[in-house]
Amino acid sequence: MLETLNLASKGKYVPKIREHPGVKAIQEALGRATEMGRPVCYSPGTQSLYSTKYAGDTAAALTILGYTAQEAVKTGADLIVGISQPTVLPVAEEVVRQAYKLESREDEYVEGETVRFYSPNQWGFATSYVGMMHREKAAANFLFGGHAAEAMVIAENGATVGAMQIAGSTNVYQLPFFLVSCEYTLIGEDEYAAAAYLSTDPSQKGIVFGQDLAKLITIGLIVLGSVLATFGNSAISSLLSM
Amino acid sequence: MSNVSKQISSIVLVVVSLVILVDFFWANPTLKSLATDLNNWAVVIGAFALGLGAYSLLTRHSKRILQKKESWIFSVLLLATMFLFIATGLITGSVTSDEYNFIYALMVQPLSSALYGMNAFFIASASYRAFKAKNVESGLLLVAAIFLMLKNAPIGEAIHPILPQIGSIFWDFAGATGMRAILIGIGIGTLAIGLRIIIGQEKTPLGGAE
Amino acid sequence: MSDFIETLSKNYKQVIYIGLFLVLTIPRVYPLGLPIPLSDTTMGVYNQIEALEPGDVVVIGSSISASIYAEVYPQYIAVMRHVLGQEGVKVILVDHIPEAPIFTERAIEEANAYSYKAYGEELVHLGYIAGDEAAISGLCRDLHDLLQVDYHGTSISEISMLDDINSAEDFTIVLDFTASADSQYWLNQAYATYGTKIALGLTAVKVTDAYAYYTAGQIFGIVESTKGAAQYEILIDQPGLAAQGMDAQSLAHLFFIGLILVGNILYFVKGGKNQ
Amino acid sequence: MSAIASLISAALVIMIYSILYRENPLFRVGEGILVGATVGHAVVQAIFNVRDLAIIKVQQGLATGDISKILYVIPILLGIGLYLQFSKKYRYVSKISIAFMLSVGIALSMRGLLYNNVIGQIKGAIMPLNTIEGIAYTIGLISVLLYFVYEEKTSRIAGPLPNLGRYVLMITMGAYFANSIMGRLSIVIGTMDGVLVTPSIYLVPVAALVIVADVLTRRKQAE
Repeated sequence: MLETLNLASKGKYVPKIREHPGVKAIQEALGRATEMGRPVCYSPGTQSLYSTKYAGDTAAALTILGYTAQEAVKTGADLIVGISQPTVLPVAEEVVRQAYKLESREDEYVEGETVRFYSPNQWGFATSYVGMMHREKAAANFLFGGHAAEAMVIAENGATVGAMQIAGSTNVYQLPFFLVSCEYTLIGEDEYAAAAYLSTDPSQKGIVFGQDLAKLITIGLIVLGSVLATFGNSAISSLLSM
Repeated sequence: MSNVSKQISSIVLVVVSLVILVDFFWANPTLKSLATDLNNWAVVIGAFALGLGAYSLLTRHSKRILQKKESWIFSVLLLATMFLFIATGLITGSVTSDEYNFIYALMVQPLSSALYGMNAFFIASASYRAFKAKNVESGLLLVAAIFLMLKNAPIGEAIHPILPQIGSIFWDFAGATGMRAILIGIGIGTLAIGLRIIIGQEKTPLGGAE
Repeated sequence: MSDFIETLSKNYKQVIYIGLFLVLTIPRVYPLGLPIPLSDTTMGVYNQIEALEPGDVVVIGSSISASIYAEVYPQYIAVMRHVLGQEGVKVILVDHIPEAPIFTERAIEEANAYSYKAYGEELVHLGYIAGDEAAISGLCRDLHDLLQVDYHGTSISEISMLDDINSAEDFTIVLDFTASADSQYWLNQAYATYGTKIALGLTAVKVTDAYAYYTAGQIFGIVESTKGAAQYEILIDQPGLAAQGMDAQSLAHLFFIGLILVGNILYFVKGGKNQ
Repeated sequence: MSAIASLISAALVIMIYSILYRENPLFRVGEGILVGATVGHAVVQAIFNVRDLAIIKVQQGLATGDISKILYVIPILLGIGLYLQFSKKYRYVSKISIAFMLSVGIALSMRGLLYNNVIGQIKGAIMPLNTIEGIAYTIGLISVLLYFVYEEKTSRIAGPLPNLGRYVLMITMGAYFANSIMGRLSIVIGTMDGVLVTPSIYLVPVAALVIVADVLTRRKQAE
């Protein structure tokens, strides 16, 4: 499986990737915010950079943050990024600063205000983020990365202030809450695919294709294993137990 | 100069992740203790990172106070509470001392459980707003949710013993299909993004999109 | 009137919040006594404990932290009360996460444990043992080899009840209260290796995985979330917080279902238009 | 806890719940206290972490000559390196520290998820196809997996299955949504138990009166 991913990432074939409606919606939300003259806010999750479960999630959220920040500068929407984990803070600052630089609007980046550190505690973070959304009357709210039980507190308050919300997470227990409270939800792997989709580098799309192949192989294994199991053969299961 | 640093960063990425990955496939005591140490190192660096966060918070709020910005008084409250905790922790020398436990139980516990519990209220408003059978998808979402509620609350079984059984069928099905597929997808996706980061294709998380 | 309805639909959230507040508080003031049917899984735990004989050894593990306290602690204390009431049964308490000992001590105090069992003779609290699966494996293999002191710092060799308790072979049953992986560790180490009988007290989310073990006969019971705790309180005839909370639970679930239905009725009455 | 302490705790709970009505100064009091307290707590823990995990180890290492312990100087240096991001000239040093944390995290989650999510779940998914459940689970699972296939050609070949997968996904989400309710209700019931005791219970009518007064004055202003 690893090998497939690796090969596909280097492959010359650039596959056509289905776009998740949530990705397009990011631009829509930014446009709407500019029209209304209200800011947009972004949270890359409450999990640290070295979280053993959500490191990938955080990394994907930071990639999507880079895209969102750049698009926000382009459309002229005010961006506020709320940070929970101190390890994510320097990275998020750098990502957003770069995005402003790429659009040569460095002067609009306000140190300590565009990217704000709140609290490493999920509830400390949630109250600040919720308070900020209420006070700034956020027009759009993007929630990516690993969120825990604070997910719904943030998302429902976002719905209350009338923000258009787009969320993505790999925390399976929080996904249902995002799904009911947000306009668009990127479920699990959708978030990773979106991160790859948004990057300008064409080879990144190759890796999404690699992921697809891995899933097809998975399906093959399950079907083969189940058919064999029906006839009392457990070859595949024991192969996987090695 | 920054070129050299980029190289160092990539070397760090590859070496450190390889050690941890190889440790998983090849049981070797030296490698194992090295992997554990590397993990502890990350925690130590993470602890230093907290200073960045505290500094950022401190400057933002002291600016508010100095400029007498609107509602600066809340910034005073925030910083005062922060120093109260730091002082209590450092003076008593531990986060389990009686004094520390007292202020923690007085402030952090009620406030965090209040926020956690607030979810129940949001489940109520979301039930009303979002669970509308606009199409097949939202219809299925709603039916599954209702049967699961009747399975969990004791009242379901009191109404009719078959209700929890239907709920269990939904629950088992959800776990064996949708949840399993999401987990497999996340696993594959994490492998992919991990590979991209390690081989240096994914630059954003290092803050180097240039 | 129409003015009133308009304000209502504009502020529907606040109306719902007040509604839920009432649904949660009224049963606290006027208990309704809604029925709480008993589940097989809870009965399994109860019957096994009832069948204990003097000299039997019960190990109670805990991974209770502040975040699962509301769901698991009521079960923990209800089951502990039941076990304490069994004459001549030896009880070993052990914690699997650093936060757990505080709650274990709290339960000992609340259940008035020392009036049932003298400490060191029929009851011991080993405290938190670091090392995840290795800790549980060590406990099952040789308790005296793994530990030097108990939670209070008393030397293990001075605790008389532990003299003839060495390995998992001497544990009659193990009860583990958790939302973490230690339930799995107990299954691997105690059940799979020594055949010790195991039951679990779990959060609602965690029950799913465990249910398969129950149907396969690998564990003899599960206490499920506050619902299981309420059932247990009724079984031991000591209705506590969980049983009292069940009225509110039942009503609130019905309230949510009602909201979903009302939302849908209004939606279709208005012709499915966007609101 | 004394009566005054429980009164303060209950008051804080009510302040936080006031956000359900609208954003207001009392909520901001709760917000300020919670943020200050949690950041302060984290700072204290971080200081102790650095002391226990690093400095003590280095001291032990120096005393005993254990190299693996002396090496704990490295994370201390990398940690200090993080602060070089304030200097334009040496900012690159902080990137090394970040690369280090990122690689530990990503490698740990890769190996954890490979085993638990991929191999473990595939193993769990293999079942005999001689029962209705077996067949339904397998078809359901495959459909959702196909829904997560992004390449356009492949997903077209799969026909109606990805759509079916979307439906299965919705059932899953509904079920998981509802299944978490009991736990969350337990917490709010527990929180309320702290408020609904004397003397804290008297705060409830006070809060209600404040809200009613606010509604009335706002209505007057609106007119």
